[in-house]
Amino acid sequence: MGREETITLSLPSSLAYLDAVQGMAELLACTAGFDEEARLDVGLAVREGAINAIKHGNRLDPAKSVCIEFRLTAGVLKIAIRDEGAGFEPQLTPDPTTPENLWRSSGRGLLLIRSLVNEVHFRRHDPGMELILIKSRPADGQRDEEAS
Amino acid sequence: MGREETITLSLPSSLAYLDAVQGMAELLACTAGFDEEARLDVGLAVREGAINAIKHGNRLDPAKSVCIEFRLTAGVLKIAIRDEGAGFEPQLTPDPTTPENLWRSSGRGLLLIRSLVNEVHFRRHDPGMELILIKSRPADGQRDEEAS
Amino acid sequence: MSHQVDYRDGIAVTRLTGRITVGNALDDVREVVEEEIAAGRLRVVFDLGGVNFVDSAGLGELVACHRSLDKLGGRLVLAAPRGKVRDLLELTRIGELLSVCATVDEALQRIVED
Amino acid sequence: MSHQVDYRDGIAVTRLTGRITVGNALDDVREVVEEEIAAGRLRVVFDLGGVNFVDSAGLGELVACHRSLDKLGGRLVLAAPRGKVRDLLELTRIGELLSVCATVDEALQRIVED
Ligand SMILES: Nc1ncnc2c1ncn2[C@@H]1O[C@H](COP(=O)(O)OP(=O)(O)O)[C@@H](O)[C@H]1O
Ligand SMILES: Nc1ncnc2c1ncn2[C@@H]1O[C@H](COP(=O)(O)OP(=O)(O)O)[C@@H](O)[C@H]1O
Repeated sequence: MGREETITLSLPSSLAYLDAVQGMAELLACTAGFDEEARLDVGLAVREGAINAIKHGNRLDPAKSVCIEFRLTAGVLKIAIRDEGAGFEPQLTPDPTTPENLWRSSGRGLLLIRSLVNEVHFRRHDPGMELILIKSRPADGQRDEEAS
Repeated sequence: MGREETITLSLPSSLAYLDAVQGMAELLACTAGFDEEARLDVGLAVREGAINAIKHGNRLDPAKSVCIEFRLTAGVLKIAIRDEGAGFEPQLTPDPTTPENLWRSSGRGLLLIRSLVNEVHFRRHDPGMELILIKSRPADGQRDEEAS
Repeated sequence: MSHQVDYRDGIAVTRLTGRITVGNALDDVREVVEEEIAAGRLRVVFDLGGVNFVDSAGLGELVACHRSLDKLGGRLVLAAPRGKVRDLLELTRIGELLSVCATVDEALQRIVED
Repeated sequence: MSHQVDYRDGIAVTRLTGRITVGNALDDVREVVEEEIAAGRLRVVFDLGGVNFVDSAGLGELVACHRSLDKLGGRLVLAAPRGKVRDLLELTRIGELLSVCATVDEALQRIVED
Protein backbone atom coordinates (compact mmCIF):
# COMPACT_ATOMS: atom_id res chain seq x y z
CA MET A 1 0.00 0.00 0.00
CA GLY A 2 2.40 2.70 -1.22
CA ARG A 3 -0.13 5.09 -2.72
CA GLU A 4 -3.13 6.45 -0.96
CA GLU A 5 -6.24 4.37 -1.54
CA THR A 6 -9.74 5.61 -0.84
CA ILE A 7 -12.75 3.57 0.17
CA THR A 8 -16.04 5.43 0.26
CA LEU A 9 -19.14 4.45 2.17
CA SER A 10 -22.42 6.30 1.85
CA LEU A 11 -25.46 5.52 3.97
CA PRO A 12 -28.91 6.85 4.86
CA SER A 13 -29.34 8.70 8.16
CA SER A 14 -30.42 5.79 10.28
CA LEU A 15 -28.81 4.54 13.47
CA ALA A 16 -29.57 1.00 12.24
CA TYR A 17 -26.32 1.02 10.27
CA LEU A 18 -24.03 1.99 13.13
CA ASP A 19 -22.83 -1.54 13.85
CA ALA A 20 -22.05 -2.07 10.16
CA VAL A 21 -20.20 1.24 9.96
CA GLN A 22 -18.18 0.47 13.06
CA GLY A 23 -17.41 -3.03 11.78
CA MET A 24 -16.31 -1.70 8.41
CA ALA A 25 -13.97 0.81 10.10
CA GLU A 26 -12.47 -2.00 12.18
CA LEU A 27 -12.02 -4.21 9.12
CA LEU A 28 -10.29 -1.46 7.17
CA ALA A 29 -8.04 -0.66 10.13
CA CYS A 30 -7.17 -4.35 10.05
CA THR A 31 -6.42 -4.18 6.33
CA ALA A 32 -4.21 -1.16 7.06
CA GLY A 33 -2.24 -3.30 9.50
CA PHE A 34 -3.35 -1.73 12.79
CA ASP A 35 -3.22 -3.86 15.92
CA GLU A 36 -6.30 -5.06 17.78
CA GLU A 37 -6.45 -2.11 20.19
CA ALA A 38 -6.02 0.54 17.48
CA ARG A 39 -8.68 -1.23 15.42
CA LEU A 40 -11.22 -1.02 18.21
CA ASP A 41 -10.30 2.63 18.81
CA VAL A 42 -10.87 3.47 15.16
CA GLY A 43 -14.16 1.58 15.18
CA LEU A 44 -15.50 3.45 18.21
CA ALA A 45 -14.29 6.84 16.93
CA VAL A 46 -16.00 6.31 13.57
CA ARG A 47 -19.14 5.09 15.33
CA GLU A 48 -19.29 8.25 17.45
CA GLY A 49 -18.64 10.45 14.42
CA ALA A 50 -21.37 8.66 12.48
CA ILE A 51 -23.86 8.97 15.37
CA ASN A 52 -23.30 12.75 15.41
CA ALA A 53 -23.59 13.05 11.63
CA ILE A 54 -26.82 11.04 11.59
CA LYS A 55 -28.40 12.56 14.71
CA HIS A 56 -27.16 16.13 15.02
CA GLY A 57 -26.14 16.77 11.41
CA ASN A 58 -28.88 15.12 9.37
CA ARG A 59 -31.40 15.00 12.25
CA LEU A 60 -32.31 11.43 11.32
CA ASP A 61 -33.75 12.61 7.99
CA PRO A 62 -33.63 9.43 5.86
CA ALA A 63 -33.46 11.52 2.69
CA LYS A 64 -30.09 12.86 3.80
CA SER A 65 -27.01 10.69 3.69
CA VAL A 66 -23.76 10.40 5.55
CA CYS A 67 -20.59 9.88 3.56
CA ILE A 68 -17.56 8.26 5.12
CA GLU A 69 -14.25 8.25 3.29
CA PHE A 70 -11.42 6.03 4.44
CA ARG A 71 -8.00 6.95 3.07
CA LEU A 72 -5.27 4.40 3.66
CA THR A 73 -1.57 5.04 3.29
CA ALA A 74 1.32 3.23 4.87
CA GLY A 75 0.81 3.47 8.62
CA VAL A 76 -1.91 6.14 8.54
CA LEU A 77 -5.67 5.92 8.29
CA LYS A 78 -7.52 9.16 7.51
CA ILE A 79 -11.27 9.10 7.86
CA ALA A 80 -13.63 11.86 6.78
CA ILE A 81 -17.23 11.75 7.98
CA ARG A 82 -19.54 14.20 6.28
CA ASP A 83 -23.19 15.04 6.78
CA GLU A 84 -25.65 17.42 5.09
CA GLY A 85 -26.59 19.35 8.21
CA ALA A 86 -26.14 22.93 9.41
CA GLY A 87 -22.79 22.27 11.06
CA PHE A 88 -21.61 23.50 14.47
CA GLU A 89 -18.70 25.16 16.23
CA PRO A 90 -16.77 22.46 18.07
CA GLN A 91 -15.06 24.91 20.43
CA LEU A 92 -18.48 26.03 21.67
CA THR A 93 -19.54 22.56 22.82
CA PRO A 94 -19.54 22.25 26.62
CA ASP A 95 -16.80 20.31 28.41
CA PRO A 96 -18.55 17.14 29.64
CA THR A 97 -16.08 16.63 32.49
CA THR A 98 -16.94 19.72 34.57
CA PRO A 99 -18.84 18.97 37.80
CA GLU A 100 -22.16 20.37 36.44
CA ASN A 101 -21.91 18.65 33.07
CA LEU A 102 -20.92 15.32 34.60
CA TRP A 103 -24.61 14.82 35.44
CA ARG A 104 -25.70 15.16 31.82
CA SER A 105 -26.57 12.02 29.90
CA SER A 106 -25.08 13.29 26.64
CA GLY A 107 -22.22 15.40 25.34
CA ARG A 108 -19.37 12.88 25.54
CA GLY A 109 -19.00 11.86 21.90
CA LEU A 110 -16.36 14.38 20.87
CA LEU A 111 -14.36 13.71 24.04
CA LEU A 112 -14.30 10.01 23.17
CA ILE A 113 -13.34 10.67 19.57
CA ARG A 114 -10.47 12.97 20.58
CA SER A 115 -9.09 10.35 22.94
CA LEU A 116 -9.30 7.50 20.41
CA VAL A 117 -7.43 8.93 17.43
CA ASN A 118 -4.29 11.02 17.00
CA GLU A 119 -5.83 14.06 15.34
CA VAL A 120 -9.33 15.42 14.85
CA HIS A 121 -10.13 18.22 12.41
CA PHE A 122 -13.42 19.93 11.69
CA ARG A 123 -14.40 21.50 8.40
CA ARG A 124 -17.63 23.39 7.73
CA HIS A 125 -19.14 23.08 4.31
CA ASP A 126 -22.26 24.74 2.90
CA PRO A 127 -24.17 22.77 3.90
CA GLY A 128 -22.68 19.97 5.94
CA MET A 129 -20.11 19.30 8.59
CA GLU A 130 -16.99 17.24 7.96
CA LEU A 131 -15.08 15.53 10.70
CA ILE A 132 -11.61 14.31 9.84
CA LEU A 133 -9.99 11.65 12.01
CA ILE A 134 -6.36 10.69 11.68
CA LYS A 135 -5.01 7.54 13.27
CA SER A 136 -1.36 6.52 12.86
CA ARG A 137 0.15 3.20 13.69
CA PRO A 138 2.37 3.74 16.76
CA ALA A 139 5.30 1.98 15.08
CA ASP A 140 5.24 4.24 12.04
CA GLY A 141 4.19 7.59 13.45
CA GLN A 142 4.42 9.25 16.82
CA ARG A 143 3.66 7.14 19.86
CA ASP A 144 0.15 7.31 21.27
CA GLU A 145 1.18 8.91 24.55
CA GLU A 146 2.89 11.78 22.78
CA ALA A 147 -0.04 12.42 20.50
CA SER A 148 -2.92 12.66 22.91
CA MET B 1 -37.28 -0.64 7.48
CA GLY B 2 -40.37 -0.02 5.39
CA ARG B 3 -38.80 1.95 2.55
CA GLU B 4 -35.82 0.81 0.54
CA GLU B 5 -32.55 2.11 1.91
CA THR B 6 -29.32 2.12 -0.08
CA ILE B 7 -25.80 1.83 1.27
CA THR B 8 -23.04 2.38 -1.24
CA LEU B 9 -19.46 1.20 -0.98
CA SER B 10 -16.79 2.15 -3.47
CA LEU B 11 -13.27 0.75 -3.41
CA PRO B 12 -10.08 0.56 -5.45
CA SER B 13 -9.36 -2.62 -7.41
CA SER B 14 -7.25 -4.38 -4.83
CA LEU B 15 -7.85 -7.80 -3.31
CA ALA B 16 -6.64 -6.33 0.00
CA TYR B 17 -10.17 -5.09 0.71
CA LEU B 18 -11.96 -8.41 0.21
CA ASP B 19 -12.21 -9.26 3.89
CA ALA B 20 -13.60 -5.80 4.64
CA VAL B 21 -16.13 -6.10 1.79
CA GLN B 22 -17.23 -9.53 2.93
CA GLY B 23 -17.48 -8.34 6.53
CA MET B 24 -19.55 -5.32 5.52
CA ALA B 25 -21.93 -7.54 3.55
CA GLU B 26 -22.34 -9.81 6.57
CA LEU B 27 -22.94 -6.85 8.88
CA LEU B 28 -25.58 -5.39 6.59
CA ALA B 29 -27.27 -8.78 6.24
CA CYS B 30 -27.35 -8.78 10.04
CA THR B 31 -28.89 -5.31 10.09
CA ALA B 32 -31.48 -6.58 7.61
CA GLY B 33 -32.40 -9.32 10.07
CA PHE B 34 -30.96 -12.35 8.23
CA ASP B 35 -29.99 -15.36 10.29
CA GLU B 36 -26.38 -16.52 10.78
CA GLU B 37 -26.36 -18.91 7.82
CA ALA B 38 -27.89 -16.44 5.38
CA ARG B 39 -25.42 -13.82 6.58
CA LEU B 40 -22.45 -16.01 5.77
CA ASP B 41 -23.97 -16.89 2.40
CA VAL B 42 -24.39 -13.23 1.51
CA GLY B 43 -20.85 -12.50 2.66
CA LEU B 44 -19.32 -15.21 0.50
CA ALA B 45 -21.46 -14.32 -2.54
CA VAL B 46 -20.43 -10.67 -2.32
CA ARG B 47 -16.80 -11.69 -1.82
CA GLU B 48 -16.88 -13.80 -4.98
CA GLY B 49 -18.60 -11.05 -6.94
CA ALA B 50 -16.03 -8.53 -5.76
CA ILE B 51 -13.11 -10.83 -6.63
CA ASN B 52 -14.45 -11.09 -10.19
CA ALA B 53 -15.03 -7.35 -10.49
CA ILE B 54 -11.52 -6.57 -9.20
CA LYS B 55 -9.69 -9.32 -11.08
CA HIS B 56 -11.56 -10.00 -14.32
CA GLY B 57 -13.43 -6.71 -14.66
CA ASN B 58 -10.91 -4.08 -13.60
CA ARG B 59 -7.87 -6.34 -14.07
CA LEU B 60 -6.43 -5.15 -10.76
CA ASP B 61 -6.02 -1.62 -12.15
CA PRO B 62 -5.91 0.52 -8.99
CA ALA B 63 -7.20 3.53 -10.93
CA LYS B 64 -10.46 1.69 -11.55
CA SER B 65 -12.96 1.20 -8.78
CA VAL B 66 -15.60 -1.29 -7.83
CA CYS B 67 -18.94 -0.02 -6.61
CA ILE B 68 -21.16 -2.13 -4.41
CA GLU B 69 -24.70 -1.04 -3.67
CA PHE B 70 -26.70 -2.71 -0.92
CA ARG B 71 -30.44 -2.12 -1.07
CA LEU B 72 -32.39 -3.19 1.99
CA THR B 73 -36.13 -3.63 2.16
CA ALA B 74 -38.16 -5.75 4.53
CA GLY B 75 -36.92 -9.29 4.12
CA VAL B 76 -34.91 -8.73 0.94
CA LEU B 77 -31.33 -7.67 0.35
CA LYS B 78 -30.43 -6.63 -3.21
CA ILE B 79 -26.76 -6.17 -3.94
CA ALA B 80 -25.33 -4.69 -7.13
CA ILE B 81 -21.61 -5.11 -7.80
CA ARG B 82 -20.28 -3.01 -10.65
CA ASP B 83 -16.86 -2.75 -12.26
CA GLU B 84 -15.38 -0.63 -15.07
CA GLY B 85 -14.24 -3.55 -17.23
CA ALA B 86 -15.18 -4.92 -20.65
CA GLY B 87 -17.87 -7.23 -19.33
CA PHE B 88 -18.54 -10.83 -20.33
CA GLU B 89 -21.30 -13.21 -21.36
CA PRO B 90 -22.18 -15.35 -18.32
CA GLN B 91 -23.82 -18.08 -20.41
CA LEU B 92 -20.53 -18.59 -22.26
CA THR B 93 -18.53 -19.40 -19.12
CA PRO B 94 -17.66 -23.11 -18.90
CA ASP B 95 -19.48 -25.38 -16.44
CA PRO B 96 -16.88 -26.12 -13.74
CA THR B 97 -18.52 -29.41 -12.77
CA THR B 98 -17.91 -31.35 -16.01
CA PRO B 99 -15.25 -34.09 -15.75
CA GLU B 100 -12.66 -32.10 -17.79
CA ASN B 101 -13.26 -28.80 -15.98
CA LEU B 102 -13.17 -30.43 -12.55
CA TRP B 103 -9.36 -30.43 -12.86
CA ARG B 104 -9.16 -26.68 -13.35
CA SER B 105 -8.08 -24.54 -10.44
CA SER B 106 -10.47 -21.70 -11.30
CA GLY B 107 -13.92 -21.10 -12.73
CA ARG B 108 -16.06 -21.83 -9.67
CA GLY B 109 -16.97 -18.31 -8.54
CA LEU B 110 -20.25 -17.94 -10.41
CA LEU B 111 -21.32 -21.45 -9.40
CA LEU B 112 -20.79 -20.51 -5.75
CA ILE B 113 -22.62 -17.21 -6.13
CA ARG B 114 -25.62 -18.87 -7.76
CA SER B 115 -25.88 -21.40 -4.96
CA LEU B 116 -25.62 -18.80 -2.19
CA VAL B 117 -28.34 -16.32 -3.12
CA ASN B 118 -31.86 -16.63 -4.48
CA GLU B 119 -31.39 -14.78 -7.76
CA VAL B 120 -28.45 -13.59 -9.82
CA HIS B 121 -28.81 -11.12 -12.69
CA PHE B 122 -26.17 -9.76 -15.04
CA ARG B 123 -26.29 -6.38 -16.73
CA ARG B 124 -23.75 -5.11 -19.24
CA HIS B 125 -22.96 -1.41 -19.22
CA ASP B 126 -20.65 0.56 -21.46
CA PRO B 127 -18.17 0.05 -19.97
CA GLY B 128 -18.59 -2.17 -16.96
CA MET B 129 -20.33 -5.29 -15.79
CA GLU B 130 -23.01 -5.29 -13.13
CA LEU B 131 -23.87 -8.32 -11.09
CA ILE B 132 -27.11 -8.19 -9.13
CA LEU B 133 -27.63 -10.57 -6.23
CA ILE B 134 -30.97 -10.99 -4.51
CA LYS B 135 -31.25 -12.73 -1.18
CA SER B 136 -34.59 -13.07 0.59
CA ARG B 137 -35.16 -14.11 4.14
CA PRO B 138 -36.76 -17.57 4.02
CA ALA B 139 -39.55 -16.50 6.39
CA ASP B 140 -40.58 -13.59 4.20
CA GLY B 141 -39.98 -14.86 0.70
CA GLN B 142 -39.79 -18.24 -0.94
CA ARG B 143 -37.94 -21.01 0.86
CA ASP B 144 -34.31 -21.64 -0.09
CA GLU B 145 -34.94 -25.10 -1.50
CA GLU B 146 -37.58 -23.83 -3.90
CA ALA B 147 -35.44 -20.98 -5.13
CA SER B 148 -32.22 -22.73 -6.04
CA MET C 1 -27.22 -6.77 25.62
CA SER C 2 -28.70 -9.07 28.23
CA HIS C 3 -28.99 -8.78 31.99
CA GLN C 4 -29.62 -10.85 35.05
CA VAL C 5 -30.63 -9.56 38.47
CA ASP C 6 -29.51 -11.18 41.73
CA TYR C 7 -30.40 -9.91 45.15
CA ARG C 8 -27.68 -9.85 47.76
CA ASP C 9 -28.57 -8.49 51.21
CA GLY C 10 -31.63 -6.85 49.65
CA ILE C 11 -29.54 -5.03 47.07
CA ALA C 12 -30.13 -5.61 43.38
CA VAL C 13 -26.91 -6.70 41.69
CA THR C 14 -27.54 -6.61 37.96
CA ARG C 15 -25.06 -8.33 35.73
CA LEU C 16 -25.04 -6.64 32.33
CA THR C 17 -23.61 -8.61 29.43
CA GLY C 18 -22.65 -7.53 25.91
CA ARG C 19 -22.72 -4.05 24.45
CA ILE C 20 -24.29 -0.97 26.03
CA THR C 21 -24.79 1.18 22.96
CA VAL C 22 -27.30 3.49 21.32
CA GLY C 23 -30.53 1.58 20.68
CA ASN C 24 -32.47 -1.11 22.53
CA ALA C 25 -29.67 -1.84 24.97
CA LEU C 26 -30.20 1.57 26.56
CA ASP C 27 -33.91 0.90 27.11
CA ASP C 28 -33.04 -2.39 28.77
CA VAL C 29 -30.64 -0.71 31.19
CA ARG C 30 -33.21 1.97 31.92
CA GLU C 31 -35.92 -0.62 32.63
CA VAL C 32 -33.76 -2.41 35.16
CA VAL C 33 -33.47 0.76 37.22
CA GLU C 34 -37.12 1.70 36.74
CA GLU C 35 -38.23 -1.68 38.04
CA GLU C 36 -36.03 -1.33 41.07
CA ILE C 37 -37.39 2.14 41.77
CA ALA C 38 -40.97 0.90 41.31
CA ALA C 39 -40.24 -1.81 43.88
CA GLY C 40 -38.84 0.79 46.27
CA ARG C 41 -35.27 -0.50 46.06
CA LEU C 42 -33.03 2.50 45.55
CA ARG C 43 -29.58 0.97 45.86
CA VAL C 44 -28.40 -0.72 42.69
CA VAL C 45 -25.13 -2.33 41.67
CA PHE C 46 -24.36 -2.81 37.97
CA ASP C 47 -21.87 -5.63 37.48
CA LEU C 48 -20.11 -4.60 34.24
CA GLY C 49 -17.85 -7.67 34.18
CA GLY C 50 -19.59 -8.98 31.08
CA VAL C 51 -19.76 -5.69 29.21
CA ASN C 52 -17.22 -5.59 26.40
CA PHE C 53 -18.24 -2.36 24.75
CA VAL C 54 -19.89 0.99 25.51
CA ASP C 55 -20.34 4.07 23.35
CA SER C 56 -21.04 7.64 24.51
CA ALA C 57 -24.78 6.94 24.59
CA GLY C 58 -24.18 3.92 26.82
CA LEU C 59 -22.04 5.97 29.17
CA GLY C 60 -24.76 8.63 29.21
CA GLU C 61 -27.36 6.03 30.12
CA LEU C 62 -25.33 4.95 33.16
CA VAL C 63 -25.25 8.57 34.28
CA ALA C 64 -29.00 8.89 33.69
CA CYS C 65 -29.64 5.82 35.84
CA HIS C 66 -27.53 7.27 38.62
CA ARG C 67 -29.40 10.56 38.34
CA SER C 68 -32.80 8.86 38.65
CA LEU C 69 -31.73 6.99 41.77
CA ASP C 70 -29.91 9.96 43.29
CA LYS C 71 -32.99 12.16 42.93
CA LEU C 72 -34.87 9.75 45.18
CA GLY C 73 -32.03 9.47 47.67
CA GLY C 74 -30.76 6.22 46.13
CA ARG C 75 -27.49 5.25 44.53
CA LEU C 76 -25.89 3.40 41.62
CA VAL C 77 -22.49 1.76 41.99
CA LEU C 78 -20.62 0.24 39.06
CA ALA C 79 -18.58 -2.91 39.58
CA ALA C 80 -15.86 -4.74 37.69
CA PRO C 81 -15.56 -2.71 34.47
CA ARG C 82 -12.98 -4.19 32.12
CA GLY C 83 -10.46 -2.80 29.62
CA LYS C 84 -11.82 -0.07 27.39
CA VAL C 85 -15.02 0.28 29.41
CA ARG C 86 -12.95 1.09 32.49
CA ASP C 87 -10.76 3.49 30.49
CA LEU C 88 -13.78 5.37 29.19
CA LEU C 89 -15.32 5.71 32.66
CA GLU C 90 -12.06 7.32 33.71
CA LEU C 91 -11.64 9.49 30.62
CA THR C 92 -15.14 10.91 31.00
CA ARG C 93 -14.72 11.24 34.80
CA ILE C 94 -18.00 9.40 35.30
CA GLY C 95 -16.07 7.45 37.89
CA GLU C 96 -15.99 10.61 40.01
CA LEU C 97 -19.77 10.98 39.88
CA LEU C 98 -20.82 7.46 40.74
CA SER C 99 -18.59 4.94 42.49
CA VAL C 100 -16.72 2.42 40.40
CA CYS C 101 -15.42 -0.63 42.27
CA ALA C 102 -13.10 -3.38 41.08
CA THR C 103 -15.38 -6.18 42.31
CA VAL C 104 -19.04 -6.76 43.09
CA ASP C 105 -18.17 -7.46 46.76
CA GLU C 106 -16.45 -4.11 47.05
CA ALA C 107 -19.43 -2.43 45.41
CA LEU C 108 -21.82 -4.03 47.90
CA GLN C 109 -19.63 -2.92 50.78
CA ARG C 110 -19.43 0.62 49.41
CA ILE C 111 -23.19 0.89 48.95
CA VAL C 112 -23.90 -0.39 52.47
CA GLU C 113 -21.36 1.89 54.12
CA ASP C 114 -22.81 5.11 52.72
CA MET D 1 -4.42 -19.69 7.87
CA SER D 2 -1.97 -21.85 9.78
CA HIS D 3 -0.98 -25.46 9.36
CA GLN D 4 0.72 -28.27 11.22
CA VAL D 5 2.15 -31.42 9.67
CA ASP D 6 2.11 -34.80 11.42
CA TYR D 7 3.43 -37.99 9.92
CA ARG D 8 1.37 -41.11 10.37
CA ASP D 9 2.68 -44.34 8.80
CA GLY D 10 4.93 -42.21 6.59
CA ILE D 11 2.01 -40.18 5.29
CA ALA D 12 1.90 -36.43 5.81
CA VAL D 13 -1.30 -35.45 7.58
CA THR D 14 -1.52 -31.67 7.44
CA ARG D 15 -4.00 -29.99 9.68
CA LEU D 16 -5.11 -26.71 8.10
CA THR D 17 -6.68 -24.13 10.37
CA GLY D 18 -8.58 -20.93 9.60
CA ARG D 19 -9.55 -19.57 6.20
CA ILE D 20 -8.35 -20.87 2.84
CA THR D 21 -8.99 -17.83 0.68
CA VAL D 22 -7.43 -15.76 -2.08
CA GLY D 23 -4.08 -14.39 -0.89
CA ASN D 24 -1.28 -15.69 1.30
CA ALA D 25 -3.26 -18.66 2.56
CA LEU D 26 -3.13 -20.21 -0.90
CA ASP D 27 0.66 -19.92 -1.05
CA ASP D 28 0.86 -21.62 2.32
CA VAL D 29 -1.24 -24.56 1.15
CA ARG D 30 0.80 -24.80 -2.04
CA GLU D 31 4.07 -24.84 -0.09
CA VAL D 32 2.94 -27.72 2.07
CA VAL D 33 2.44 -29.87 -1.00
CA GLU D 34 5.63 -28.65 -2.68
CA GLU D 35 7.65 -29.59 0.38
CA GLU D 36 6.14 -33.06 0.42
CA ILE D 37 6.84 -33.52 -3.25
CA ALA D 38 10.43 -32.28 -2.80
CA ALA D 39 10.85 -34.87 -0.05
CA GLY D 40 9.49 -37.56 -2.33
CA ARG D 41 6.29 -38.09 -0.33
CA LEU D 42 3.43 -38.16 -2.77
CA ARG D 43 0.52 -39.16 -0.55
CA VAL D 44 -0.93 -36.26 1.40
CA VAL D 45 -3.93 -35.92 3.70
CA PHE D 46 -5.36 -32.46 4.40
CA ASP D 47 -7.25 -32.44 7.68
CA LEU D 48 -9.83 -29.69 7.12
CA GLY D 49 -11.37 -30.04 10.58
CA GLY D 50 -10.08 -26.60 11.56
CA VAL D 51 -11.01 -24.82 8.34
CA ASN D 52 -14.05 -22.62 8.83
CA PHE D 53 -14.10 -20.88 5.47
CA VAL D 54 -13.06 -21.34 1.84
CA ASP D 55 -13.75 -19.23 -1.22
CA SER D 56 -13.58 -20.32 -4.88
CA ALA D 57 -9.86 -19.59 -5.00
CA GLY D 58 -9.31 -21.81 -1.96
CA LEU D 59 -11.28 -24.63 -3.54
CA GLY D 60 -9.24 -24.16 -6.73
CA GLU D 61 -6.02 -24.42 -4.75
CA LEU D 62 -7.09 -27.77 -3.31
CA VAL D 63 -7.68 -29.00 -6.85
CA ALA D 64 -4.29 -27.62 -7.95
CA CYS D 65 -2.58 -29.50 -5.11
CA HIS D 66 -4.30 -32.70 -6.14
CA ARG D 67 -3.27 -32.12 -9.75
CA SER D 68 0.39 -31.66 -8.81
CA LEU D 69 0.43 -34.87 -6.81
CA ASP D 70 -1.60 -36.84 -9.34
CA LYS D 71 0.80 -35.90 -12.15
CA LEU D 72 3.58 -37.61 -10.22
CA GLY D 73 1.47 -40.63 -9.39
CA GLY D 74 0.61 -39.33 -5.94
CA ARG D 75 -2.63 -38.42 -4.27
CA LEU D 76 -4.40 -35.87 -2.07
CA VAL D 77 -7.22 -36.92 0.24
CA LEU D 78 -9.32 -34.41 2.19
CA ALA D 79 -10.50 -35.28 5.67
CA ALA D 80 -13.11 -33.95 8.08
CA PRO D 81 -14.51 -30.92 6.22
CA ARG D 82 -17.19 -29.14 8.24
CA GLY D 83 -20.41 -27.30 7.45
CA LYS D 84 -20.15 -24.87 4.57
CA VAL D 85 -16.74 -26.20 3.50
CA ARG D 86 -18.23 -29.67 3.08
CA ASP D 87 -21.26 -28.24 1.25
CA LEU D 88 -19.03 -26.37 -1.21
CA LEU D 89 -16.90 -29.45 -1.94
CA GLU D 90 -20.13 -31.20 -2.83
CA LEU D 91 -21.63 -28.35 -4.82
CA THR D 92 -18.52 -28.01 -6.95
CA ARG D 93 -18.19 -31.81 -7.25
CA ILE D 94 -14.57 -31.54 -6.15
CA GLY D 95 -15.44 -34.44 -3.89
CA GLU D 96 -15.73 -36.62 -7.00
CA LEU D 97 -12.22 -35.70 -8.15
CA LEU D 98 -10.30 -36.21 -4.95
CA SER D 99 -11.52 -38.32 -2.05
CA VAL D 100 -13.22 -36.62 0.85
CA CYS D 101 -13.43 -38.63 4.08
CA ALA D 102 -15.32 -37.90 7.26
CA THR D 103 -12.30 -38.52 9.50
CA VAL D 104 -8.50 -38.50 9.29
CA ASP D 105 -8.39 -42.22 10.08
CA GLU D 106 -10.67 -42.98 7.17
CA ALA D 107 -8.53 -40.80 4.92
CA LEU D 108 -5.39 -42.70 5.92
CA GLN D 109 -7.10 -46.00 5.25
CA ARG D 110 -8.32 -44.78 1.87
CA ILE D 111 -4.91 -43.53 0.82
CA VAL D 112 -3.20 -46.78 1.83
CA GLU D 113 -5.76 -48.97 0.10
CA ASP D 114 -5.35 -47.36 -3.32
N1 LIG E 1 -22.20 16.55 12.85
C1 LIG E 1 -22.73 17.45 13.68
N2 LIG E 1 -23.61 18.38 13.23
C2 LIG E 1 -24.15 19.29 14.07
N3 LIG E 1 -23.87 19.37 15.38
C3 LIG E 1 -23.01 18.46 15.90
C4 LIG E 1 -22.40 17.47 15.09
N4 LIG E 1 -21.57 16.73 15.86
C5 LIG E 1 -21.68 17.24 17.10
N5 LIG E 1 -22.53 18.29 17.14
C6 LIG E 1 -22.87 19.15 18.32
O1 LIG E 1 -21.90 18.96 19.30
C7 LIG E 1 -22.49 18.53 20.52
C8 LIG E 1 -21.56 17.58 21.27
O2 LIG E 1 -21.45 16.37 20.55
P1 LIG E 1 -20.95 15.07 21.31
O3 LIG E 1 -19.76 15.44 22.10
O4 LIG E 1 -20.78 14.01 20.30
O5 LIG E 1 -22.11 14.71 22.34
P2 LIG E 1 -23.64 14.30 22.10
O6 LIG E 1 -23.75 13.83 20.70
O7 LIG E 1 -23.89 13.24 23.09
O8 LIG E 1 -24.44 15.56 22.35
C9 LIG E 1 -23.79 17.89 20.11
O9 LIG E 1 -24.75 17.94 21.13
C10 LIG E 1 -24.18 18.77 18.93
O10 LIG E 1 -24.82 19.94 19.36
N1 LIG F 1 -16.82 -8.93 -13.63
C1 LIG F 1 -16.33 -9.67 -14.64
N2 LIG F 1 -15.79 -9.07 -15.73
C2 LIG F 1 -15.30 -9.80 -16.75
N3 LIG F 1 -15.30 -11.14 -16.77
C3 LIG F 1 -15.83 -11.81 -15.73
C4 LIG F 1 -16.36 -11.12 -14.61
N4 LIG F 1 -16.81 -12.04 -13.73
C5 LIG F 1 -16.56 -13.23 -14.28
N5 LIG F 1 -15.97 -13.11 -15.48
C6 LIG F 1 -15.59 -14.20 -16.41
O1 LIG F 1 -16.28 -15.37 -16.03
C7 LIG F 1 -15.36 -16.43 -15.76
C8 LIG F 1 -15.87 -17.32 -14.65
O2 LIG F 1 -15.88 -16.64 -13.45
P1 LIG F 1 -15.92 -17.44 -12.10
O3 LIG F 1 -16.96 -18.48 -12.18
O4 LIG F 1 -16.07 -16.44 -10.98
O5 LIG F 1 -14.52 -18.18 -11.99
P2 LIG F 1 -13.02 -17.59 -11.90
O6 LIG F 1 -13.13 -16.19 -11.44
O7 LIG F 1 -12.35 -18.49 -10.94
O8 LIG F 1 -12.48 -17.73 -13.29
C9 LIG F 1 -14.05 -15.72 -15.42
O9 LIG F 1 -12.93 -16.52 -15.67
C10 LIG F 1 -14.11 -14.51 -16.33
O10 LIG F 1 -13.68 -14.84 -17.62
